[in-house]
Amino acid sequence: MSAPLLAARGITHVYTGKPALDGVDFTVRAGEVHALMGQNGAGKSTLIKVLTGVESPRAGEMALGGSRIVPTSTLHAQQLGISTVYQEVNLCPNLSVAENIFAGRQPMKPWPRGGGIDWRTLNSRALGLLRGLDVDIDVRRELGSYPVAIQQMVAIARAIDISARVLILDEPTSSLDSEEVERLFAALRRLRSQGLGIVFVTHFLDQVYAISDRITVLRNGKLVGEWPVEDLDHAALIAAMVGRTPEAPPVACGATGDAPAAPGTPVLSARGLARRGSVNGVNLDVRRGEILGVAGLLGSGRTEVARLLFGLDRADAGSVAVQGQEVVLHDPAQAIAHGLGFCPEERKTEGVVEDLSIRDNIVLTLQARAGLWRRLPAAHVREITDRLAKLLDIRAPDLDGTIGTLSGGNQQKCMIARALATQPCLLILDEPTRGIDVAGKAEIMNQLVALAREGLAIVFISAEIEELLRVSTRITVMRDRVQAGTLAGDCGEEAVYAMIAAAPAPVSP
Amino acid sequence: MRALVRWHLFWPCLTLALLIALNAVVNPGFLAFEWRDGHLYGNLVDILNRAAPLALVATGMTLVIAARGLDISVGAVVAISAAVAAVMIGGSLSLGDAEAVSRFPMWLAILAALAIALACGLWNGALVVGVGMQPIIATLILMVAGRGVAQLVTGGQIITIYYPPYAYLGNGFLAGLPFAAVLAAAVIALTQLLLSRTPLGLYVRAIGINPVAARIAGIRAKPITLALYGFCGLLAGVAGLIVSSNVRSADANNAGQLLELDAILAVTLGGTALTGGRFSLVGTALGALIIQTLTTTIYSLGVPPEVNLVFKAALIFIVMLLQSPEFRAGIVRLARQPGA
Amino acid sequence: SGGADGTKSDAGAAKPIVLGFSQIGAESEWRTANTVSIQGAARDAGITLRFSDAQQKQENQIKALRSFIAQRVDVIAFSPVVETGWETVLREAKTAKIPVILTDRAVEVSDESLYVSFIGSDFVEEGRRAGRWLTEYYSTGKGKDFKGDINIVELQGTVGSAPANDRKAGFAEIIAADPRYKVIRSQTGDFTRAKGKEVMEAFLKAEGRKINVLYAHNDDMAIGAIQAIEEAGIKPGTEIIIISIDGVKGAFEAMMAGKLNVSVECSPLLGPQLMSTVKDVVAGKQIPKRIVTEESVFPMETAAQEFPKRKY
Amino acid sequence: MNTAAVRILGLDRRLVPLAATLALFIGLVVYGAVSYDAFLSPQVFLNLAIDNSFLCIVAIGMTFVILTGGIDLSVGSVLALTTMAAAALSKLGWSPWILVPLLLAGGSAFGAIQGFLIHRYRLQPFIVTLAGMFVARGLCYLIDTASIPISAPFFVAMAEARIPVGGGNSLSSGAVIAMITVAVALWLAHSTRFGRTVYAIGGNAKSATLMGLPVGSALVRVYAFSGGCAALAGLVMSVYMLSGYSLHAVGLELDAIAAVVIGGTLLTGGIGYVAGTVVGVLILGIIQTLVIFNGTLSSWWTRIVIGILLFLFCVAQRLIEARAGQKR
Ligand SMILES: Nc1ncnc2c1ncn2[C@@H]1O[C@H](COP(=O)(O)OP(=O)(O)OP(=O)(O)O)[C@@H](O)[C@H]1O
Ligand SMILES: Nc1ncnc2c1ncn2[C@@H]1O[C@H](COP(=O)(O)OP(=O)(O)OP(=O)(O)O)[C@@H](O)[C@H]1O
Ligand SMILES: [Mg+2]
Ligand SMILES: [Mg+2]
Repeated sequence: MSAPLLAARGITHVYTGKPALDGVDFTVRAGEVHALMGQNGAGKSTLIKVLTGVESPRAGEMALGGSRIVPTSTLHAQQLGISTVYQEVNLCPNLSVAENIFAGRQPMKPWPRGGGIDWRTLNSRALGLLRGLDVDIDVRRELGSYPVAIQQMVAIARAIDISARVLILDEPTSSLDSEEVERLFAALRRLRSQGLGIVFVTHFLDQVYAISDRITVLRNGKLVGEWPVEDLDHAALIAAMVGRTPEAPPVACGATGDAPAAPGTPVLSARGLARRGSVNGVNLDVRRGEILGVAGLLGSGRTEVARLLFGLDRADAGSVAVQGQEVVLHDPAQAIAHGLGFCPEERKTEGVVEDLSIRDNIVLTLQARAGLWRRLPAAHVREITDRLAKLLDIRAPDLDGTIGTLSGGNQQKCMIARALATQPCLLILDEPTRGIDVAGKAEIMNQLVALAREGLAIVFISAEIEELLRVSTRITVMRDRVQAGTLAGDCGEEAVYAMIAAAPAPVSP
Repeated sequence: MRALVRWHLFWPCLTLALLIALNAVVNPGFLAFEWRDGHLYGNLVDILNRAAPLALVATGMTLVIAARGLDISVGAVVAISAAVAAVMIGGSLSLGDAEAVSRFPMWLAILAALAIALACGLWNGALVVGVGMQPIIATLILMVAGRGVAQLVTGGQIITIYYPPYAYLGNGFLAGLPFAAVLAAAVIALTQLLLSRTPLGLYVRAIGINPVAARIAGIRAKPITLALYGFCGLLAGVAGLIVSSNVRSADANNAGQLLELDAILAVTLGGTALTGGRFSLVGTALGALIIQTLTTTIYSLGVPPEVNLVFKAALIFIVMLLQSPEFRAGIVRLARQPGA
Repeated sequence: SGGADGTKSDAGAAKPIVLGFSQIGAESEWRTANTVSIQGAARDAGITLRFSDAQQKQENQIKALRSFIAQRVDVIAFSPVVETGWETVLREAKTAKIPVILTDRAVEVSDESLYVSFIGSDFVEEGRRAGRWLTEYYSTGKGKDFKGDINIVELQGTVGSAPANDRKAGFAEIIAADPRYKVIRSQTGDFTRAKGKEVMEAFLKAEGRKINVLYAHNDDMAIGAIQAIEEAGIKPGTEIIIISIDGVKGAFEAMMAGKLNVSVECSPLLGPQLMSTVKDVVAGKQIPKRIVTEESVFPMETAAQEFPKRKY
Repeated sequence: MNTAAVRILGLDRRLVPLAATLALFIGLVVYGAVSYDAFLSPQVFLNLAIDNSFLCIVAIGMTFVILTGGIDLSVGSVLALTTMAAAALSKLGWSPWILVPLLLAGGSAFGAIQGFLIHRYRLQPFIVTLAGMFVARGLCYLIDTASIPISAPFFVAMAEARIPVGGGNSLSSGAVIAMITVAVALWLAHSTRFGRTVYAIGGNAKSATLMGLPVGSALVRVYAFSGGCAALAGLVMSVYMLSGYSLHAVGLELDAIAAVVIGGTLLTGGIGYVAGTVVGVLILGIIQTLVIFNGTLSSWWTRIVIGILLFLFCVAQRLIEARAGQKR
């Protein structure tokens, strides 16, 4: 057993009111992957911020390799040997991918060759690094032009390349699909064997068991315990996080249960929807009570379909009909007026309005639909937000506080709440469960199925095939920005994977 | 007490109080009021009166800034509105028997001036929203050309307004208080009411904080932003009327000169972030009062003109640092250290 | 392609003279009258005028002069924003053999031959005249019975500008002779009515009826200040003696109403003088280095009879 | 036409605004050449470089500040203060070998203090540099309200130095200094870690901090650089005018900001080019030249025409950009 690499003792941190961390001990050993687990708002991200000097704790101390440290900033932590990927993608969208990876540590040309940054080396090293993670992109393009999943991979590449002693990853896999996760794990195993201590936060339990050696569980800012991974099975882990033995496993099931409620005219139907440089020829029909899953690999164009359907981007060709009426969608406001609801993929840039209160954030779309002059009565707002917060289990000390003070998962729940608040006839959800904990995810799935049973039509985009299969009535598959085909909801994992992989599958209408 | 210190307007209020106290110490008559000819007379009344145009302009500016914009053309719009009103009212010198004649009815002149100011604001908004220019450049165009337009209207002359009723706007008194100040207060109060009773305030903040998210949430940012620029222009127009009425003349070249800087300064002193989102109209009004009190302080202390700017800068530095939580924390730490 | 030449080109069948003129800006009525006078005179004299407005910036004036040199105009004239900083560009003009005439303000150069002539007034002298009128008023004029200190407040022009510096200096020079004259407050009013009024308001609040005399560096500030004085319930022109400089129409109106005591003239009507000088220069005649404009002092008693003659 | 050019030249999409601006500049030149006889003479263009050298230097410094998402309103006053100090001190007989480094250091220190306040106490750049503007202008008045001629041999020699560029035409020392500054700035922006950190801060300051970039020190250095540029521009102007004057360069900060923004830099930071700023300066200069060449405009029409030209230019720029963006 190796001596602790990074040890934190009695960390207490208070934002306002209730402590976010309360006397937490945390130890990382060299050559281990240490999973940091807990429900949304348990304090994982806060602990990481304290460890890396972003927040200074009210009490407690830290030691790295036996000597006491007081990190004062990310830069300082990096110099000490702690490299971090924070929860939301924290990179600069205006810089190229390669620059983001090497910002602050660019390779320099020697003076005889003029000094300055060696762009060629920089780009080729970035390319190599990303290829190692099986991401093959133009590293000279701005980061902002890539979807979150790619950005997440870039952030990981950056952190990995800063060959530090401790590597901290806060929910790095929330947007990744299984293949990327596998590649990431391969890289992590390599680093582990080199003796790094790796801290890994995720809400996917199978990932925990796939890679970690040790698990620390937090609950409500307190340490629950630390276990070698062998000593804590699935059920015990959930019990430790939730604080009670979980009830019967979640039973969400859309397709395999009842048949779709109303066959009639589709709530939404798209014909030949296309946009240059984006997706091509998408045909969709979503009926009342139906959950249409959208599957596909990273960058396959799922998000772009959702954006076209919601009027966020203008389609070059094709038509969209809502309730049988053809409509022109040039602005999200129009889509909302037609009864569509949307939960965007990138909550940080496209969803959350940071300085507004949680309540305002939740009712924002509902309010916007009411027009410029009519303000929703305060009592009404309170009633709606209270109900949704309870329904989705949003854990906030005060719903009148700003949404920026919520943990990542709780912010995501607010985004779902915002979409639900309008009581749309069609709901488009792009990776709605990103960063939501196990219990919350099951709960949300159940809610969606229940809503569908009441007659709501849902377009559900997710990177997790399993999740899709669990709730979808039908699944449409995107491949290389073209619709590859549509499958029945009970087709089974293999069929979906087969269609996702380039194998030309028969196209069913 | 703690809640009071946390209140976001605490520091602007304290600053204003300190400035007034400084004046009162140096000049004991500073706080004195007098009832003269049916109205209040005194330094504080002057400050209110003088701050009115700035407060109006800064109110419009606050909203534009809150929605991630900027309007540096307000000074030019003040000049245009003043010029239009002056040229339309005009009148001629009449010695002795003050015969009140104006070229056009006064209400028409005022309406015309305000309509043109509104149009100027909408023009700015159209460039920003419709053409997609950066706000500073869009309004720079009007800032440069607008003063030229004003001079074109006046023919480069200072147009003196001989029509006595017009002087009421900038010199008159309502219920003993300067009419301009009452007008500004009313405008600010109404705007505040409008923003809090309708969802407009929420929309403006959302647009300012995260325009992308606001659009996805279904807020129609374009018409709102356009309206904000229009409103800003309109208020600059009102300020133009007050300024021209106050000196009974329109000076196209100098009216509202550098007003945009003062307005932005007032906005910042009031705690509004120039990056958009968070804003406070009352804060802005306080900011305008602080700036005017500062100017008056300079006059009443008898600061020599060469030192004016350094003095003003020193006070601004003190005000800013006081408002910075980091600075206050630093001071507290310094104060604790020797004791501990 | 000089499209807009003069209508009358009786100056000869040859090409009309091209004059490049760089004006400071249009910051005041006075300046506008100056511009109008020059443009009108050029038209009457059949001289093609290339006019450029510098918007108060010396950089722009230098740019304009350079551009005139590049365009090879016959004569360059300009009203300098400030006295210094012209050496280099004037040398360039000299190299290009283009004669330069200064109007309204002089420049400070090491070599007098860089310009042919200076037409205009003398700001220091204007300040002196204002001072002299005041001392006369209190020694031999209406105020000779006044006892005690004479408290003066001064409204300065824009800080750093040449007229403000010079008018302050000239006035101070004269009143320094008698210790009774005390400048108790002096603040800038930026040459505008609005600032003049604002500053005067503050003076009145601070000093009240102690103020005997107001000296304003231009008429506009005086006009603004008069309003402030009236609003304070004091009679301008009698309870407070008011002196200002320029002699614009507004000042005459105030004088006729008995609210302004005197305005020292500073004539902007340099156009005709400038054009005849330009013609002489082109004709190769000998020119005096300094051409002083005729200016007088207008006390309020003469205002009514002078008023109809005023052009600006 | 422009989109075709983009495709043919294989331009980076991010360079489209820059290319558009340059194309429009050439358009303005052609317009001038068609309208006015003497317009196409080489000296007209050299004058563009000579007369705008200090604006160019100031705008370069401003570019870095704006790239971080900040603004520096103090530059015009710092420039004026430098001319005053140069004039006053050289009158006292100070050697230029001491004076020049001293003034450059002074300007940088002035900027660094502003940067420190902005970073350390989280003050808004606008208000800090506005106060800085008042301080510097106020210090000018304290030195002297009148203008001070400069007759020190070093400055005179610099002023008279002309770098021949053939055909009897020449450049001033100031123009050459401006060009060197541009070269240095290009290198700083695109080839140093400092420059890239500046871009990163503008992209997202919070992210830059979380990426472990030295945000604080970069901010201080950016404002110091801007202050240094202003001081350098002040020296260039001292040479150009051979005088120090407290009212020099009033409003220059706005021209500089306009040049930067016209050059395609976003005021919100993170996106823009030093080269764009140079084109922006040239655009402002050529507009001014066009107006002067016209020679028939009254004072107010001068303003209106400048406004109209700016308007036409910006609209054209936006249209080209929008079209290029669509067809990427
Ligand atoms: N900036 C902040 N201000 C105030 N409170 C905060 C802030 N950030 C987090 N909190 C609170 O601290 C607690 C812990 O949040 P933290 O982000 O650490 O949770 P987490 O375990 O990372 O959850 P998730 O899985 O949702 O990311 C939460 O109750 C949250 O509301
Ligand atoms: N490997 C890649 N190479 C180049 N571009 C990519 C790649 N992956 C994604 N993109 C970019 O992503 C866009 C399509 O992404 P979109 O967000 O629609 O995909 P998605 O299926 O929603 O994937 P995800 O949400 O998992 O990132 C395209 O415009 C493309 O430019
Ligand atoms: Mg978290
Ligand atoms: Mg996606």
